[in-house]
Amino acid sequence: MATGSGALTTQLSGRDLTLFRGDRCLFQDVGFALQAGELLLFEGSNGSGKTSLMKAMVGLLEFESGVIEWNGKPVGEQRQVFHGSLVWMAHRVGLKADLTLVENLHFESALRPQSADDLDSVLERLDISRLKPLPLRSLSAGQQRRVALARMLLADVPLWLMDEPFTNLDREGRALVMRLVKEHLAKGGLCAMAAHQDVEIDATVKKVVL
Amino acid sequence: MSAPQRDVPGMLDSLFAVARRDLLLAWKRPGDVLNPLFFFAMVCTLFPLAVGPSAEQLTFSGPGVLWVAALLAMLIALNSLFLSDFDDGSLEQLLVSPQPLPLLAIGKTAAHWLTSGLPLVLVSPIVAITYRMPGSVVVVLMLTLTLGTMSLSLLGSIGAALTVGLHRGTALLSLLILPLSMPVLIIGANTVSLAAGNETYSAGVWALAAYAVGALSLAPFATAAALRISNE
Amino acid sequence: MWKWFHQLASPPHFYRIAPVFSTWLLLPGLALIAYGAYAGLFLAPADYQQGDAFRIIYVHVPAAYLSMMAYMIMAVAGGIGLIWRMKLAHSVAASAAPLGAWFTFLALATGSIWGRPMWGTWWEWADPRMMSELILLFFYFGYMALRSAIDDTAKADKASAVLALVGVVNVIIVHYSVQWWSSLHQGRTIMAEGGPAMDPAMLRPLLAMIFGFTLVFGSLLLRRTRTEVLHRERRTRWVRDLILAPEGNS
Amino acid sequence: MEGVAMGGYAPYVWTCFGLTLLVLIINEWRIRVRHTSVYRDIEVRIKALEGHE
Repeated sequence: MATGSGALTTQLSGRDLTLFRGDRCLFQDVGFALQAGELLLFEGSNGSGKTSLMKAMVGLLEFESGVIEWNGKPVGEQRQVFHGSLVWMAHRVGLKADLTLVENLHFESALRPQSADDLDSVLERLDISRLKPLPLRSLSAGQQRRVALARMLLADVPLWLMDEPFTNLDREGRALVMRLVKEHLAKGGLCAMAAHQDVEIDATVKKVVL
Repeated sequence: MSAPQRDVPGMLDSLFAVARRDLLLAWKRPGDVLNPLFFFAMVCTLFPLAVGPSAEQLTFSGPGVLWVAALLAMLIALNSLFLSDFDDGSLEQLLVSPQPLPLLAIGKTAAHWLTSGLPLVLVSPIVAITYRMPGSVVVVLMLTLTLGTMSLSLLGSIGAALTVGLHRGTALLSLLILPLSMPVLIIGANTVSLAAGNETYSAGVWALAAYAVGALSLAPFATAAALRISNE
Repeated sequence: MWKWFHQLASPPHFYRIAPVFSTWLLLPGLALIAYGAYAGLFLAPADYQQGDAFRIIYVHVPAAYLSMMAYMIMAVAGGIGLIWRMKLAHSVAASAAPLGAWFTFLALATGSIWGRPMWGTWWEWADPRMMSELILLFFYFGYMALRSAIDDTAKADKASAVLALVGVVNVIIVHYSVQWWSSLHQGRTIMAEGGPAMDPAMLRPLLAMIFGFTLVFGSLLLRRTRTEVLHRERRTRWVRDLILAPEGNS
Repeated sequence: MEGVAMGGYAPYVWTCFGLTLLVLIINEWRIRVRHTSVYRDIEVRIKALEGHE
């Protein structure tokens, strides 16, 4: 039970979540509670509704019933606050193929609170700084994923929502994602992730099996 | 988080950022801007070929032809308004951003108007002169087209948002938008006709301006709602 | 009151009582239409200008009236469904559209037939009412096309509700802009303005027709909605029970 | 008979009334047909899935 929702503890919880797609019930009465520094894993086979659950969490889909709470308050009542506290790394990277990496990230900076991290150092960490002048369409799928990771690092938000973050990444890339998530959690961030493979991380992990 | 959370960037900043990004994209793909213009010029060429080149007929039908051609060209340009954002997932990113969606929709629509409506307004005098339109009427034509294409962009953004991601999108978009755009066409074309007949036309211009203001204050909300629905 | 409303809106309950309400609307509606048609055709005096051709008014005006009312119902129901997430409202909106389109078509057809002896042409472009009616028909087509293009019912409901609400604002603007336009081109109208000045012997059948048509429309709408509800709830428990144990427990 | 002739406008007036009747009948008929077909579809599906009869 997540009690004592003091103003300082960041927390995300969901209760009695039920979701339909068309006539089909994807899941029923799912619940979870996530505190600062914890990783939430949604597990399940393909088509079990992991992606849909995450989309509904950020408000892209509507739950049939149930409520998502951010810091003890339903997200429906504080949409802007909630959206200002998260980045959503979707299956599609959501960046413009015609624009360069820098142009893309520069645009993103007008949408969300930005961290103090310097763009160059972030690109350096992700090992994509040499790709700076290229339009995104000339990058490989794995490199585009890394640009999406750069968007996450540049945003100053506590909640990371990642849908299958390991797709298109090699072993090294996967290790990088895990390292970044761990650092984020250590700083008091939260992360919810849908993954169909095992995730090995040295942090508190909560699992929801769909 | 250990450090206090930074503020969300200002709403207007995000509006301008969206507009700037779309203009940049248009700059990198000039074909998307030019195609509707060529279409406009071609439709205007078809009419004299079909109804005959006599000067009398051209001055008489000029305002109507130019307006219908402009309407159709706007319609062609509309299809791409949200399509690429929908396909590459950046629409989703806009939907989950902390910025008010109607404002982002205004930003996108403004960029769309600058790359489709404004070029039409700028090209229209050239076509109008070939239709033997006197200079004073050309000014009225450009004025009405400016106000009218703004309204069409705003109305069109609703239709584009409703049909984005549908398979039969293009034909459906015309079916939805043409009835909506009829008042603009009626007022716009007839105002130019009145001006060509040396009659008072100011009422039409005011009506178009009022329509544009009304569209600007209502359409973004409808567009935002439609985008959320279409992206489900 | 609120509770009663909610109960009415529950699909099984609506499914059960809709036929009852429908019959109670249909019978008086048909009676009014029978009286209105008879009185309009044979009892009302001929118009001093249009002669007996004016009798077309007794079907044209109710059809035109219903074409607009159906649109309003569609938009209001869509709005209710959008704001209060009421599923029944979306079923009503979905059912009102084709009915409205039929009555719009009827208004156009009767208007055009009426125009033939009056104007000497089947279609008079400069008549503002006919133009508005035609654009209304296009609206209906767009609405139904959007609905059928979206596979997911819930999504189709919401998208078409937005369209209907946008359309309502625009239908009004269309009306005024068409009126302005036809005044530029010396538009002619077949219907004289100023209803109350009509001879009571002419007016009474007209009111009976309008009222009767409205009742019949209500009856049709109720039953169409009922079928729509059944279709949408086809996978629910109550529909299963209803179909496996028919007629027995009524 | 004089009333039926409609002072020479009979074709127009009677066509309009006939058309109206037709539209009402078509709508009534379509509603019945659709209800029957929806009902039967559901019946077929449920019986096929649950193995009644």
